[in-house]
Amino acid sequence: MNALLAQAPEEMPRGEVLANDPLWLVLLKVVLLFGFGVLMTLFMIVWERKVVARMQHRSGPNRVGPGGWLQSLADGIKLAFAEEIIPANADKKVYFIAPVISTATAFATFSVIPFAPQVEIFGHTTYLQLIDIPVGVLVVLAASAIGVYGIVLGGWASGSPYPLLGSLRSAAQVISYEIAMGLSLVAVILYAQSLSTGDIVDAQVDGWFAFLLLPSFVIFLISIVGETNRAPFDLPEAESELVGGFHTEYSSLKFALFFLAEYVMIVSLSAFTVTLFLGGYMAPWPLSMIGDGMLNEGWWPFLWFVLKCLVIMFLFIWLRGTLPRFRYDQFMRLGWKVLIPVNLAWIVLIAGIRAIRTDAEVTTNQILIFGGAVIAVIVLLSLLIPEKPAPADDDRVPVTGGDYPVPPLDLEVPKKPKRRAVTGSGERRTTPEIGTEGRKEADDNGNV
Amino acid sequence: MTWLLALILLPLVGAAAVAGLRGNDRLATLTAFGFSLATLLLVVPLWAGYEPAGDRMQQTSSVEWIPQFGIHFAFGIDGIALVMIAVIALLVPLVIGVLGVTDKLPEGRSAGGYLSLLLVQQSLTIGVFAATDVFLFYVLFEVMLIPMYFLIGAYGGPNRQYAAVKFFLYSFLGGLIMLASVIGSYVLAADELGEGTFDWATLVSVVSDAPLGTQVWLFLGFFLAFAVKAPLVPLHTWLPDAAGQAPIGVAVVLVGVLDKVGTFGFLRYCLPMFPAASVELAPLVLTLAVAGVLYGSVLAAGQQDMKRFIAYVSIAHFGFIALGIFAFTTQAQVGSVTYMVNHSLATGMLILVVGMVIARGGSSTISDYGGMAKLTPLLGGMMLLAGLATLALPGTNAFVSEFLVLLGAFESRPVFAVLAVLGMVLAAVYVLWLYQRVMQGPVRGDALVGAGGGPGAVQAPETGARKAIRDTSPRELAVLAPLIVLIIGLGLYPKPVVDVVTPSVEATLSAVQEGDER
Amino acid sequence: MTPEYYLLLSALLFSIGAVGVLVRRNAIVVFMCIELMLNSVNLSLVTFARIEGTLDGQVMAFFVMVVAAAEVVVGLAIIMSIFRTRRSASIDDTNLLKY
Amino acid sequence: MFGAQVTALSPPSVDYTAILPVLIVLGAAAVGVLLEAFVPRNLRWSVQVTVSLVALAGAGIALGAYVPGAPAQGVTTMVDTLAIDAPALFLWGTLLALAFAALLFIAERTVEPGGAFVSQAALRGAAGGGGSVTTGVPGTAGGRAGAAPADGTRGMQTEVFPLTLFALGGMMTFVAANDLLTMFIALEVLSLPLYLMCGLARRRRLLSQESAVKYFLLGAFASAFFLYGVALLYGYAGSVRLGDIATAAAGSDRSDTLLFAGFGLLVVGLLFKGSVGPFHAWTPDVYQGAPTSVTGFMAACTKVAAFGAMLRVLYVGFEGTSWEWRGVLWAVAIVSMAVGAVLGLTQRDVKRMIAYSSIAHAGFLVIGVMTLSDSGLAATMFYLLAYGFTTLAAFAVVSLVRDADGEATDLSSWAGLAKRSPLIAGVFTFLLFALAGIPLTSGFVGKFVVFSAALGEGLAPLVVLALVFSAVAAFFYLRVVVVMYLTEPAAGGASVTVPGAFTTITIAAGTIVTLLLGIYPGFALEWAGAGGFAF
Amino acid sequence: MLEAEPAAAATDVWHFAQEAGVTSSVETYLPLVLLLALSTGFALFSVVIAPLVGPKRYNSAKVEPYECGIEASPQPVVGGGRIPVKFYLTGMLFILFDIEMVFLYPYAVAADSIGLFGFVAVTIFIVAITVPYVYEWARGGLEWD
Repeated sequence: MNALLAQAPEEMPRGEVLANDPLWLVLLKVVLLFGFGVLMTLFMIVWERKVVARMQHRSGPNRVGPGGWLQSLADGIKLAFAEEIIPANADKKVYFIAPVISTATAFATFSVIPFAPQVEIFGHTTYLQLIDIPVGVLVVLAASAIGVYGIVLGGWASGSPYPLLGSLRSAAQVISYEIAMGLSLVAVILYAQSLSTGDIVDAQVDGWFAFLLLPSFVIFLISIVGETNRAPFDLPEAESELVGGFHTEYSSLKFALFFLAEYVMIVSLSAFTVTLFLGGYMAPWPLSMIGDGMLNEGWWPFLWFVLKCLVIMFLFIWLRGTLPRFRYDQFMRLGWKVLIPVNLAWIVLIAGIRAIRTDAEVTTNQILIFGGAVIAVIVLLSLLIPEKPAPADDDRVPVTGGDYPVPPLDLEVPKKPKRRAVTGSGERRTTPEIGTEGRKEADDNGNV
Repeated sequence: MTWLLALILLPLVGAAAVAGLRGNDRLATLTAFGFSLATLLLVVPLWAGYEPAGDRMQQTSSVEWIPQFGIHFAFGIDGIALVMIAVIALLVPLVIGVLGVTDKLPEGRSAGGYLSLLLVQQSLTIGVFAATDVFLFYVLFEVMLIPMYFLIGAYGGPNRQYAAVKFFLYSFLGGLIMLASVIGSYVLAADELGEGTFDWATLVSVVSDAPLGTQVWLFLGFFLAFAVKAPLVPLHTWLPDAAGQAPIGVAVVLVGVLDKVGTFGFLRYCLPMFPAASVELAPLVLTLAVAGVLYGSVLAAGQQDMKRFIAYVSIAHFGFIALGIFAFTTQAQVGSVTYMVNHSLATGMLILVVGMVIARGGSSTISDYGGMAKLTPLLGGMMLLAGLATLALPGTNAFVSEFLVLLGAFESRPVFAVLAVLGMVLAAVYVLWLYQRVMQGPVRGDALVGAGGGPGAVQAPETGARKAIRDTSPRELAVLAPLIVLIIGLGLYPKPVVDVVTPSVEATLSAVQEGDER
Repeated sequence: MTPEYYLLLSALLFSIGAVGVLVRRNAIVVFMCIELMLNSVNLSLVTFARIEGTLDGQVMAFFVMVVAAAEVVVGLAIIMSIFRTRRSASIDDTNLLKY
Repeated sequence: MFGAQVTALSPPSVDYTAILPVLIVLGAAAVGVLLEAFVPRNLRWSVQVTVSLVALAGAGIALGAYVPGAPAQGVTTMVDTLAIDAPALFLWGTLLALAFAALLFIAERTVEPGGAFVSQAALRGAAGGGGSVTTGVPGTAGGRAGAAPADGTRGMQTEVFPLTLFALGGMMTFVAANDLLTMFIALEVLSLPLYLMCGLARRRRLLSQESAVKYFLLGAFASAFFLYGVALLYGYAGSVRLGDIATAAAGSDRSDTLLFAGFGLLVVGLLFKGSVGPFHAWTPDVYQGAPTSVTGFMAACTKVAAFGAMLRVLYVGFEGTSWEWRGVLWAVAIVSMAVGAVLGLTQRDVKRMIAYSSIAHAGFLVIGVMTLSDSGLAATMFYLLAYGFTTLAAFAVVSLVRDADGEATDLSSWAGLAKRSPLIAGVFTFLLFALAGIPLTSGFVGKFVVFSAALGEGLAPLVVLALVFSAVAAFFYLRVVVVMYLTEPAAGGASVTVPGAFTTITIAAGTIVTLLLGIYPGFALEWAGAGGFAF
Repeated sequence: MLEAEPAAAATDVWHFAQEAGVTSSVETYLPLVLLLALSTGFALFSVVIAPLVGPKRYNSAKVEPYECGIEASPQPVVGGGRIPVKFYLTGMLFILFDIEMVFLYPYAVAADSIGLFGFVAVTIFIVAITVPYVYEWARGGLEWD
């Protein structure tokens, strides 16, 4: 960041530049962003199908449009004219609002992504970025978190078990992986010294964070896959277990909206990844050498940015094509017992190094010793943790209550007092109030 | 270690000793009796060592207790305290003496508990009379309730719980209000002297200078507590219940000594500390006092229960004592103080005798008796004597005091005096009427005749056997004897008590006067 | 846009929450009302921080968030336990004690 | 972006020796959680008890070591968020002593087989489906089945020990907090564990859980008020430091609306915690429903903490504006005393009765707080010390009186208790007398010092009212005594379980302290009067 | 550690924020609002339009909850107990760590200016968070069976 200030001392901060945008420009950007999202979605759907098909030695969609590239568009239009079915015992309002939430928030994530540095648009100098606020990263996190509401509410409002379970799963998994994701951001922020996406990109002029903070990068990748409910983490819509998952009961355009939201989310999170770890719009290393960074001027960076995004998106597709779906417990274990602890350890490590570097003048090997010590501590700590409590220990808190999957609701309870009353005659002499208390018990339980 | 401290501690030791012997009633009684006799003996040097002409407080001793508030364990006696201490020291052994013969505890209760409580009561009461630190006085004043509460509540008659709780709450409330005044006087002193103290003498000197308004409030606080203790109408209602339900011995201590703490408090605290207020509020107090006299004697007429009867008569007498105290003349106050003593003796004896009657008849209802003197002439005589003493026949001790009170009251407050005389006459009449109803005439009444009576009740008068109801046993006579002696003796030669008391009373009065002149 | 409006809004939210606590009978709803109150406080804290031109208020808002979160955890645990025991989250059904 | 520009901040100075006791307690609590995780269950109880007690003792030693050398006017540390001054030290000592006794009481396992707290199996039943009656409410089901809990486990949930320590740590911070934010955090730190502890009773699960829910909802409600008060005061003074608020109020050029609205809301929160006056609604239910040991801990320590904080807030923050709010506190004090004394008369349940008595006592304490004088400060703190030990011991005794169905708290089953076990009855009578404020007990001295301070400040009418109400309250204490001594034992009444060593120590400690402070209060008064607040 | 931050420095941060042009006023967020409005409008439009353009052929089987043809179980979530506690627990744990993040971000931003002290403080903070995490792990709170 200091580097940035050094190279461009007179440059106005992005915040002000963007604040100076005239309204028409803002509107233009908004429309463009929206279009970008939709286009990328349409493109990615087809691309995904083609790539996966290739991986499976099929040819994939090739009828509609040139090379079948309009397939997804056709599907969308078809969906628009499909009959929509609203389950009888759905909670109508929520049922309708859920897909809207998902979609809106998915698009909102684009707002803080810097697609390119200063460019000229119709003679007006600006950044290719909607807004640059000091808490840009949080906007993305917030949007992706709110997006979950769409899924949860949708599943809940369908009034049907499969969607409910699907939505619960997706909620659980999204929040679980959001932690991993958020924690891996800490490292980035620590090095960028800012929460603003623009500054984060600028901070990567001398080295992408993907190399500098490899562990964070890896964890981030894994967790965005979980965050987007994509294979191999697509448990909320695990066809084999939950039919369609949270959107089982959705049809026609509302289904399409969920679909759209999911893919827009993928696109935007890829863009986010690029911004955080892959140097954003900056030209990759060999190219950046050409003509002392002429490729980092004007509209070039937008190209690099899109390419990088495509790489990440291809990664998504690749994973789906390659990996089988996780079992839910494995998936949760990965999230809670691997990603989070590693992340914490990593944060402590780099924070320590950085703190020592800035605070006390120390040599590198001292840092290494310190880091080694920290790692050792973490390792020892993790050794302390038992992998699984011994089954003999009948003392562990039975958090799941052992009732998963769920028993039917209408299970007959109040038989108990009757049985007591029958046998009660024997016990009455000892404890007279048993029978009556037993009955009272039953209504204490809210007349089960 | 002054005699006084010994006198306070000895009963406590006795209580501890007796409490040990729960199982063996007889041994417990003997031990307790021994201790109480020893206490009584200790009074002799105390009395002997007291020079009436000497300091206001004698036998003083003081130990620091709570330095932050200038509180001390300070004891000391003046004449008034001395005579009261003497009275309780005398009454307790007598009370213990009648235990088991006259006084039957409810079944299932051991004498040990009763006696130890009684001894604790004695020690606390002595402490209350002897305390010269206001805080200490308050503490003992309140703690004194607890043993009495248990004595009534655990060993009393059928309705004892109600009586005990009523007694406790009345006195406790009064005490708490007094606490406010105690603290108030302390705060006054603290503002005056810089650092606060509870020393009686100091407080008197400081508080008596306070402006009238303050004095009145503080006075009322003390007065209320004492008025509850020495039941002045309308705060008297606990006494008939308590005295009626308490066992005979406890009733003797209660009416004989405990209630005197109230009148004692008037003399020791209300008058010297708040002279102006006392003078200011004297009419009120006197009205209450006279009202008490009339009310007590009138209600006494209606009573069916002998103990309640005595209680009401005592209410009348207490009104009379208060009258004497607030008449602000030397005679009247000397009269009152001596009357406190004599009333204890006379009423104590009356209660004891009544107890003996009840023990024989198995009933405390007056109408259950009649012509008892025929069966028990001696007891009849005792009752007559006690009755005469209560109504202050010339020749009995009470006469002197009552005469002095009236004399004193007449010069200052003739109207009240006249009314009071009226009440006293009434009371006297009722006492005689009681005697007449119980003892005179043909033998009648369920207690003595027929099915209603106890195991030893006689059949109809014409069939002879009259053995069942015995006359007073030697032990009972022995118990009554000292009282008789004192009643007659002090009646003929009251000088010792009067001499001891007079200087203290004069000191009190002078304090009032100069306090009032300021 | 003057900060006073934010203060008014937060006061309004707070009152809504308070009223909700008093009138609603479902434990979860009551609980949510309490959360509403806490968050309205956050709003006013941040507003005051803006007025004062210091960051203290915002820092406080952080702490309040933490506390609110802790309350959520504890509260959910308690409500859930009784809920599982008696199958109802209505305060009126908790009738063993006088409310 | 911000960071690079800001000149490196100087780390705040922390006076570690001063706050060592708190650090020890909280650290021990954290350690306790880890122990829960790793110690095998059969050892857990003993290990936890040992650790907790050692921690408390250690904290006490640290405190004792610090006090002699402590600066007279106290120190404020951690950027003035904590003020360790004479009152704070006294209250810390009180809290530690009370907590030690309470912890022993909590750890008792012989009176209720396996301890008064829900056993693991019971928990599993409760957490698990809750489908059937028996697993849904194991405690109640067990409660019916006589002395032994139905689930048969002797295990007890040892989480209660760390919870207790956390609560204690919160209390200690609470009384030393020098700014309102810290105070709020401390308030939550002390409340949240208590909410949970209330719900852990082994017997009568429903009662216990309901009390927990009520306590939680009302408590959270109150703390929200407290917080809003903090916010308004921040808006008024631009700082939440009590001293700054005082200075801001002194130079009053700002809108007093913020000040007094904030103050009102703040005090409501505090009064709630102290179960004062009109904000007492939770007290009887929670006291009755919670496990008796927890109730004892709450009744003793929470009151100390709440009033300690109230003292600090009023003395440091709002002394200047006292004439504005005293009237309100007058009303509060009167209401509290009236409610406690009058409603107490109608109670048939001993625990509820003591709860109402605690409300009445809160009223007396408010009087002490209102004095705003050094003597009042000392008096109030002494009262807290005395009351804490008395009430703790009282609850410990209550936990001993049991019948087939667990604790027999209904008054009727106490009839003639003195016959069956004169000792316990005597102790309880003594404690009741102490609560009633009869001389030679700490309760009397407490009342005396508080009232004399109040009279010194010219609160005479309040004092008289207080005396009247304490006479009224004496009636229901006396009723218990009557029931125990003067009535014949009821058939199938309760009997007194022989207490284990722990409860015995608790009762003994409580009784001895009550007696000691009643007979020789000098030293405690001296310590309480050691000095004023630092800010 | 944030509360340990002296007010003076806090104001520094504030002023710097001001002159750095980080005007966190409402206007700054206008574009975001616009974007949200656009996407919401689009979504709402399609939600509304769908029933109008689509065909309607009523069939009672269609509107039943889809459970692979088996007879439908009662309405979920009512009556309680249908949702495994596990999910609540995950939610609580999430809150725990979410709060941790909330504190780590400001630290990360200001890390360089508060240096070693800040690092120590945040380490203590992380450890404090880790304690209950370890507890839950060891007591099986993280097991999905």
